Amino acid sequence: MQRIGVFICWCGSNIAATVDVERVAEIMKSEPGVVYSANYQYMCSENGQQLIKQAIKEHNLTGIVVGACSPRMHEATFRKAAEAAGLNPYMVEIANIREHCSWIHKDMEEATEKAVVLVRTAIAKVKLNAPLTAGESPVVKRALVIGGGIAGIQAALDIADAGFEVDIVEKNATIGGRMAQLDKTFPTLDCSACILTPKMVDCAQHEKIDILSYSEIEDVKGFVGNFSVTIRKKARYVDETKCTGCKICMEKCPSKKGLNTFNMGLNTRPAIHIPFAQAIPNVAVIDPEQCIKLKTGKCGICQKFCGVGAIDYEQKDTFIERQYGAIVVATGFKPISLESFNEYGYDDNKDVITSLELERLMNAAGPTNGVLLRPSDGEHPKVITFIQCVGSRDTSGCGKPYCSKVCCMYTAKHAMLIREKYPDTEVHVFYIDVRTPGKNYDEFFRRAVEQYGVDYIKGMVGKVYNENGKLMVQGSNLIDNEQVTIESDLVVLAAAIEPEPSVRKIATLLTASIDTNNFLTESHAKLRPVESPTAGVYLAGMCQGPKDIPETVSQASACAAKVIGLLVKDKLKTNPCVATPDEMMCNGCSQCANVCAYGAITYIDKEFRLGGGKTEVRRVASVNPAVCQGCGACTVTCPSGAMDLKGFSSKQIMSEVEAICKK
Amino acid sequence: MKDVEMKMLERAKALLGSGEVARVIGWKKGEFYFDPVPASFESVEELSDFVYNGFCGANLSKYLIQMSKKEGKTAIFLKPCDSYSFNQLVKEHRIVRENIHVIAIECQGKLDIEKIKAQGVSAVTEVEEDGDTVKVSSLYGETTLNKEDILLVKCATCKSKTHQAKDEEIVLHEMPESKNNRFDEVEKLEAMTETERFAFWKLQLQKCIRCNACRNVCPACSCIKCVFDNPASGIAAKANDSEFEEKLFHIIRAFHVAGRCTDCGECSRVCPQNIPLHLLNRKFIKDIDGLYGEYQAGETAEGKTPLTSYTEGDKEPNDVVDGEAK
Amino acid sequence: MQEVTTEKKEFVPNIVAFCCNWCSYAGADLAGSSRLSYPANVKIIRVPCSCRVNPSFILKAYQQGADGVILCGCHPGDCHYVTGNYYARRRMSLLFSFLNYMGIEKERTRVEWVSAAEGQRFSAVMNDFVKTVTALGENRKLTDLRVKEGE
Amino acid sequence: MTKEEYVETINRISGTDVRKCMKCGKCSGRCPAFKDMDIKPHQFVSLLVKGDVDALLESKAIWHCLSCMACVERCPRGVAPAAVVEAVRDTVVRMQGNNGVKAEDIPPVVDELIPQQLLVSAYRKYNK
Repeated sequence: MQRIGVFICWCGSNIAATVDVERVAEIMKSEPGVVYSANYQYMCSENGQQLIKQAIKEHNLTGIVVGACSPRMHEATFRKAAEAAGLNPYMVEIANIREHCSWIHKDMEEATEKAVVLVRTAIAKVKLNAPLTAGESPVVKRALVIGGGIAGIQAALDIADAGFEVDIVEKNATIGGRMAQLDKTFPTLDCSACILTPKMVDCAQHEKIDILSYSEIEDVKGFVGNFSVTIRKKARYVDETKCTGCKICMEKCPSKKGLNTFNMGLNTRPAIHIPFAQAIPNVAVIDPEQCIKLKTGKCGICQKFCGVGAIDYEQKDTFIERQYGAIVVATGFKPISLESFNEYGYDDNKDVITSLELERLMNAAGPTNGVLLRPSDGEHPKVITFIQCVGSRDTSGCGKPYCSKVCCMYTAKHAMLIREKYPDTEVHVFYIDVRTPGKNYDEFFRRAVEQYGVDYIKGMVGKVYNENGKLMVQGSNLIDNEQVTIESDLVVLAAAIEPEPSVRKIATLLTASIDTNNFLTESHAKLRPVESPTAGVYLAGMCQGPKDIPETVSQASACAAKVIGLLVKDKLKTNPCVATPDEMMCNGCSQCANVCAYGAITYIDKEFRLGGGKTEVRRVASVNPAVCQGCGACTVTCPSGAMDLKGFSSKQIMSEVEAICKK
Repeated sequence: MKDVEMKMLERAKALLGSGEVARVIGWKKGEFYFDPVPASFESVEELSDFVYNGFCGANLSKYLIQMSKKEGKTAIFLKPCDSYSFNQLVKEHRIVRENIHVIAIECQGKLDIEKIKAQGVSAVTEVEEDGDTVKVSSLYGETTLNKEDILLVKCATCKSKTHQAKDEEIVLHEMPESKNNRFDEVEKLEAMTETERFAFWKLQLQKCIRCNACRNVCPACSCIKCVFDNPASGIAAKANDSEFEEKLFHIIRAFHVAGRCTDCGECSRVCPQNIPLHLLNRKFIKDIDGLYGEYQAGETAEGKTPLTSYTEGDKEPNDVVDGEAK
Repeated sequence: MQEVTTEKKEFVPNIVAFCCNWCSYAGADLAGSSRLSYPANVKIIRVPCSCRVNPSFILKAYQQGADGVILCGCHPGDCHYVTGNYYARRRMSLLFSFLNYMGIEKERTRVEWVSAAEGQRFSAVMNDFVKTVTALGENRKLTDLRVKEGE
Repeated sequence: MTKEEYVETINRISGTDVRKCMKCGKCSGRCPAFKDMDIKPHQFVSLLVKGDVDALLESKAIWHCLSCMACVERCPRGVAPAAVVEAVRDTVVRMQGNNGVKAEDIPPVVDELIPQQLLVSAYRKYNK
């Protein structure tokens, strides 16, 4: 027989002003099973908790009901108090008489009556509660970072520095990501490569970091603390352990007409290549689409010249399976395709370029060695027009509804750098709004205007067209209420950014949720911004939303802190409110596994005694309590009712229903 | 039909005689010509009672849940509609497929003895089917009846004459294609007013004596322990002690088999109170077809059911009426 | 003989609301902290996810005298458990249509998606549902009348 | 009609939600009749948001708009400035007591590619 204690909280006047708390406590004294009932001003206070603890001990309570605020607020508090008094924390139920009662009702009689029903409902439930113990699952002391851009690099370094093994899986042949393509960084104008490449080298040299470049995630199984991940190492046709990065192969390769993707296709590269000078690993890769040997079987020149015998045309994709305790997703972004924006003439005019292409054109290691020459004829452009918000803040369906966040600042940076380097150049910027929240950001933008004389035009461009070899940029100047046409030599489009498309597959594998724009969703927009709702999965950088480098680095370090916090634990406590099948009733029909989003249910053959010395082997469901998240989808799918959920059992819910309906 | 029966018997003898199978599941003679009963034959001798005639309506597939666990292979005769239930049971891992030898047999639609009696013919001793008519012999002479008038409900609204699972086949005559009319009665009910529908079901379900025949015969209702027998479910009950209980039992039963019911029609066939139980299940089937795309349980032995799958654009419950979003 | 006075009481429906812990229960909390009122005859049962709600719970509520049952969960696509509400949506669609087929008022049972941020909506939904059920009157078609009339 | 009723009417006829405008000016950036318009395409939208009916109804621009739909095509927010222009034009024509287009003026077959609004507004303009 249960001995229930009831504790009614006043919450100052929050509850007591509308609910007659003393009367509620008094009524509860005569409820069957209730042996103690009290009320107090603040149950959550030190004294209130003391009252509960004392009552548990003095009255030998087997379960308690606290009539107070939402369980989302103080359930944990009261569970801890119960535990401290020697009562199983899961023998506590909360009747929400504040948010669901006193705060929304005005009439005292009505509110008190409802509070009585709510407390009775909680009593009905707690009577059927069973003591639960959180399970434990071991933690694999190794982290996986998906994506080797600045976010992935920072997260990996921080985790590794704390002493844990980290693998970086990067789909490209080198780590470095988008940041490696940038020229300078705002607002300090540091050279991007100068601050990034040392970190890349740190990764390569860190004894705890293993870089798996040119690799992709193939499959993910398991759960927080114990993920099992299959990684596809794509064939690069070069033995990573032998290649010294001497580049002789690049020199000798006869197939030199491949588009240099690192330079945004602005120049060409050989079929066998190292993406850029500071690549990590500094190992060549063969583009099989471009390699004559791989396509026709004839050639093999690179193999002949390779002094260390690193070239292997027979190389195949290989698969590695590794265990991880935590996963950081840092898959980054790409600029959107501009095919829906033919008004800007991007496809028709070589001299209409994107900002990322401009980064390469201005980079000393880029196709023009850092001299700003326009792509069509290699001339110095004299008039350059920037267009912001190309595809950002666009709800027409052509672009993205969100603000890409970084464009205002990098456009100011570009304009400033051009005016600095080529003072005779005229620079115009069409903008809708200039958004510069951030330390020293607005000052930076104002410098572009005030110090460097960049012409900011409030208005949007309607059309870019070619007339007599000039790019005519027609747009509105809203401040002067006029339509302007600027004869330009080069037009730079601040194309919206979007999450790297491969994130969709990764999100599916991780059962991590994704929003309508393909950004990964965080667990709580404000309070858990780096955690995915899937336990053990963390989000860093642009894959979670538009952000600049300092924000990305902060988020990556925050991820690392979360990961370290997880990996230092030897075991994880698991939520005890999980599904469990009654094996005696389970048909083994597999319906429950079909609806389990976590793959927590497997089937085992189990022997049952039938009586009379006979046995029978039956297929029955088995729930992994470390994986089960306790949603209950399986319980309703189960036709025999063999599957039930601890803490929210069918009987408990049914008795709550009865208590509410009883008049 | 005689030739089909002969051929079936011949195969059963061969399979048992050679030891290829340990048992054959079929029908054996009952007390009368018109009440053959499902049976398991374990030797050639036992086959002397074997029968297959116009009254072999019973769906044998459910017996395999127990039989497939026994030592040795089990052969079973399955009519086209029974083969759907068979697949569904395989899908739900209730039958070990490798232990079964499926003999797909011809079916020209099975007869309802009650309907024959209603036509004024009793003490039936034999029937001979001939296309659209049936020659019925009884102790009192011979009568020719219109076949359509005396078919079982499930056969009058047959969904398919295609076997969905088979290891061999005994089909000697062409089987007429189904008429695609199984939702007609459901549609009639849907067209009624709410009050009329309520009255209809009240009248029907009032007849329920909670004998559990529908549950016991149903291949989808094959739980080791039914929720209605399990006190932990909160809805256990042995008898209909109120009007609510009558409804509860049939709503829950229909819901539990939704997406899994192959519409074999056994529930209505065995109901001693002649409650049109199949109209409950067919409602779910019709709604599923309308809302989530055509789905026939038991067409294959793998894949998810409509209730264990979803699409992001599914209709909202509040808008759904009769398989469409209104 | 004692004089019998029949007092006509205004009908106040008894309503059970199943709310998922992550969105709708939090939405109800927000309605509370925003002091957005709805009738006191709505009482909430917390479930982990809308997919935990078995049709038998709903039927049980009706048996025990509820006049309306509402199930609230995260918006489709936002389920804390990724897919739970998608399954709930199918189950409830079929159940509602089936109850209608049995001649039982469809409007007594409802599904609404309410996010944790939609306190306003939670209160509006509950007010509207109470209005609908009040208009329908007492549930007599799917209930154990002995329970309803106090044994 | 009161001012509010005019605003409501113009909004309704236009069928577009002018509050979605983020004031980027792309409509005016592309307008081929920009120079001839006393009120520019983006101003049609902002004046309607503001409820300045007098300015709208007095504008000469409604007779200069070519109904080329470039502004509608380009708007990143799905607002249709040309529809506002047409709505104002229609309101003005109605105030004058005739709808400007007679059924017999419309040829039985018209080029399918011509936007319907262009056709109707042309009749409205040139029928006077």
